[in-house]
Amino acid sequence: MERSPFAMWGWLLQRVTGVLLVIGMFVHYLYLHFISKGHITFEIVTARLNSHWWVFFDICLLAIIIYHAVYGLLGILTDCNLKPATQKTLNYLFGIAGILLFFYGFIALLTFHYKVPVI
Amino acid sequence: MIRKLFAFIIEIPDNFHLEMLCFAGQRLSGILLALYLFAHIFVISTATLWGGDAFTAVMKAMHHPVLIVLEILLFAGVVAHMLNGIRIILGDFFALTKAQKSMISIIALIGFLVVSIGGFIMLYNFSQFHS
Amino acid sequence: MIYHKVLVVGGGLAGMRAAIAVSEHYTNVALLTKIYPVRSHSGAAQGGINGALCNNPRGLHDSCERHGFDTIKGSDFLADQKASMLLTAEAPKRIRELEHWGCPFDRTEEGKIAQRPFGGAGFPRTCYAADKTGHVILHVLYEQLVKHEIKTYNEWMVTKLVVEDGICRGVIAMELLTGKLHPIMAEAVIFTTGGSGRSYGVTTNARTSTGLGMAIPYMEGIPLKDMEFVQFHPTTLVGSNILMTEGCRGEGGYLKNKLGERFMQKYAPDFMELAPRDIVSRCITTEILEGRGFDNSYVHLDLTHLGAHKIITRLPGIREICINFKGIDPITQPIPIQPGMHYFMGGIDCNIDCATDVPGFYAAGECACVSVHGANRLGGNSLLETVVFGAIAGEKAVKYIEGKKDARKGEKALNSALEQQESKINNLLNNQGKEKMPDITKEMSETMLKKVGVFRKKDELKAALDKIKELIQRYKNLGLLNKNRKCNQELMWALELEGNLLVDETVVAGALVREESRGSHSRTDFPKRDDKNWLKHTVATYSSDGVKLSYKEVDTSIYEPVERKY
Amino acid sequence: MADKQVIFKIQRFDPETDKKPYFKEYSVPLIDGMTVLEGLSYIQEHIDGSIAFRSSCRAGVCGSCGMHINGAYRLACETQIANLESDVITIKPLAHMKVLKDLIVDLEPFWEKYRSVKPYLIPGDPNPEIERLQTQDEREDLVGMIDCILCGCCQAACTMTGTDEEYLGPAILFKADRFAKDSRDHALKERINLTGGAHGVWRCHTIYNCQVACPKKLDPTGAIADLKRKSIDRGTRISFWGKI
Repeated sequence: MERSPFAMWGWLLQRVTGVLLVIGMFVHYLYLHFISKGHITFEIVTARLNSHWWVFFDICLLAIIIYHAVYGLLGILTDCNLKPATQKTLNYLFGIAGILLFFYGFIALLTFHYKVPVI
Repeated sequence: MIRKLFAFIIEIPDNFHLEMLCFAGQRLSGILLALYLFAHIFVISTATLWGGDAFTAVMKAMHHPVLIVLEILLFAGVVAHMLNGIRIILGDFFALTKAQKSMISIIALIGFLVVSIGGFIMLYNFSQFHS
Repeated sequence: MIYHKVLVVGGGLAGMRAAIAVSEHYTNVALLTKIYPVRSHSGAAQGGINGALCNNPRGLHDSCERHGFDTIKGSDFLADQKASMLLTAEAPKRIRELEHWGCPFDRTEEGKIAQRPFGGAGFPRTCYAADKTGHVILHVLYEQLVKHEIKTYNEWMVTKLVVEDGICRGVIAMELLTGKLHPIMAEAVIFTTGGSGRSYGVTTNARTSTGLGMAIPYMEGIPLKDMEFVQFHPTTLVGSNILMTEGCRGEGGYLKNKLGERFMQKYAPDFMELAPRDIVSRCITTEILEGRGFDNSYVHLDLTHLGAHKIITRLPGIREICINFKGIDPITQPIPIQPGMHYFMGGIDCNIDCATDVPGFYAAGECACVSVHGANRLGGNSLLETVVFGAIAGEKAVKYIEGKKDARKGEKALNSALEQQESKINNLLNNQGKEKMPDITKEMSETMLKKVGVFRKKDELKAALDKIKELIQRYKNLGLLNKNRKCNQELMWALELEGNLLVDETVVAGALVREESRGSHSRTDFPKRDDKNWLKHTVATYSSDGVKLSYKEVDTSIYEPVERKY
Repeated sequence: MADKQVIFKIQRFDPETDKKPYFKEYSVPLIDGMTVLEGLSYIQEHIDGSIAFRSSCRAGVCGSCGMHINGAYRLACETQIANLESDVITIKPLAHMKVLKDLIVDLEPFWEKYRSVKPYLIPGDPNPEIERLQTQDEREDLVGMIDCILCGCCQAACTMTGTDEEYLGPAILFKADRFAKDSRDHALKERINLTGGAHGVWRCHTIYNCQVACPKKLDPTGAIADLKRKSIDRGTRISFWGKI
């Protein structure tokens, strides 16, 4: 068997994103569920996302969590030891889906930052 | 294929111990949280798709006594997934595999405290708003 | 037909060492084993392997000659002295070779191999890896086997040795999972099948340590030597009779009787608990017989004064076994122990080259009797014997093949042997006899234990010989429960039972005639050693109506036999 | 009968005649201090000679008799029936391996994987005259690494060996780590290459099944984690600096 940098980096990043998510989710929950009260409105979110820092934080959190979720789901399929061709297709499929999802979320975030629908 | 996909649940009776249950819980909560994430992103994108008022309306509809319970369950799921993840990482990176049994008790304790305090605050916030 | 230059039968230490030695010359060598090589019972050896490395500060004046002398003295001067000297002279080389292959011995301060004191040895010279020495050496040799890419036949069992015109041509082997018989042609065959522990009910040996490996060549006319010398290990756990290593005493454990006395003081004041095994076994048995044992069946091995740290670092396996099998922790409680059958000093008669009278047939390890242990083996010498004589057997087999003119001969003999074995096994399976295997096994092991045990007496031996002869007759009416060929383990046990019975007959016959006490052979009616009449090897030859005994000179060219005192 | 009886519920399967594994029950008289292995051999000798299981040393050192007994992987020889505290003893063969007959499984893939990780010492220098020196501290690194008896319990307990047949598995990776930890071994690079593949250490999800199942109370999970750390150490250096 040859050492596989792909498998190693995938595995390692899953752990790194996991640790980052612990911090990220802590902030996310603290601010959005414990400090802010009542139901959320468009205005409350736009007020928060006026800050570049918050935009930066949310985008990072989005990227990290999408990697963690997509790699996690892909990992469950990888464990099944599929045919190499199928596995390769799945890798691409999940990769592309992850990137698309990130951009979708990214646009959704920018909507609040610019206070108008982007589309 | 199905057997392999759900091996983490099917094989629980053969390896019935806390560690295996933690693993199954980690996988199951992971799948559910991933699905929730996709729904979450979609709900937020209502602002992009239909404008700010639509977003506010959806958020208001979400503010429902049943959904607050689900939200607390979600919080519990996140905390469990997180703490168990920390346990796994500690084992792998800090050579603490021998201490994993005590780590399970520790994370169970921490998890219980965090979820009960967090859940209480969430309920409190909710009731404050409605009173 | 399967063909190999050299076929090694038996996958323990000696077998693997022989195969590795051969593979340095020929690649076409195979190892055939009834289980898997790493499952072999060599792995149960605990205490260590002897060699005069002089690494212990208390052993600086040790030498191979001293080791040789201790071995010969331990053997009660029945060992062939040149063979013993060869064994001990090769020891440092072989131990270091094991170390070079990766054997994780414990270390001294300077990083050399550590050595502990052992029974009957003048200096601490037993190299060890905690109390798992056999286990680690077994795995190291298997690793080398993998490295040398030696072909192994796992879960195959030899049922017959094929000898044509007095020359070894190969074997007939059964693939246990399918029950198929295969003829295997080989220029040289090396038997390393271990002892016949299952002959006795109370034994430290594995379920698979049966006498078939000795009985197969015996039935082909190759004699067995010194079979009456059966070593009883003094300390085996009561109940399951699992070995409690001599290392326990080497590390400073005490033997105590019911009154709490260290009774070894009476018998061997200089060596105390570290007297040779035959002596300690007799002392324990005497204590029990004279009513100073617990429940009239055991005494205590007390390790409690050693402290938790020493037990956990030096004897972890012992502690684990005590907890698993007896529910006691040696750190706080003494271990109940009794003597149990442990080792066959005798075996297939072979010379210093491990060669037998049949050209091409070699034997090494416990199943062979190069006569290095004589009448009693010292602890730690058996592992040494396996690696030293395993290597010698391999090298000599290679030399034999190189000097040989004909090759790939004997196909006809193999085929007719195959047919004969087929019909033998079919007969065994189709036999509607009334005799049940567990009954015969039980009666055999009880007879051997009670009548051919630590102490022996004329009339008991006579009764035992009659009993074994009767059992051999009854074996012919054996009816098995399982008539299927495939994966029939009952058939395997049945074939081995026959081997056990034949080996037992040689043990009892030899013991009955040898009217003296020497080493592990202790006759209550002849309590003295008798060098004038009995300083000779017993040679048992097979004949269809029982054992034929003859005698052979002992090589005493180096040391004059003297009285053995500890 | 006055004796106490225990029921052995044993999974039987003969691939030639049976379509599916089934359970068969045997009643065995209980003797004081009886182990599961003794019970099995009682059945083989007295009740049903066709039952097949592996056994050898009966002292827990050879590793032949690993099987699934009452909900956990154990060695039959060192499992006391009294300690199971149950009148019914359910026995299954090691999982994730092809059953050849009853409790006997095909271990050939296991040994194949064993051979694939070069499980032998690869020293960097030629053998010295005397032994290679190794301090007692360096020797201590091997405590708990040399005790593996290759019984296959961890291999069967591991969920990942079941889903990925090519996964090396805890027992094999444990063996690889035994040499990676040996101060005398100089082939760490090679060992990482052999175990750091997609079917190597990265397939391990730190489930701890192997650690729980090990009858010798060893820590294969820790060994795999050690290999992972070594692999990451090397892998990140190669990725960031091109070489070590």
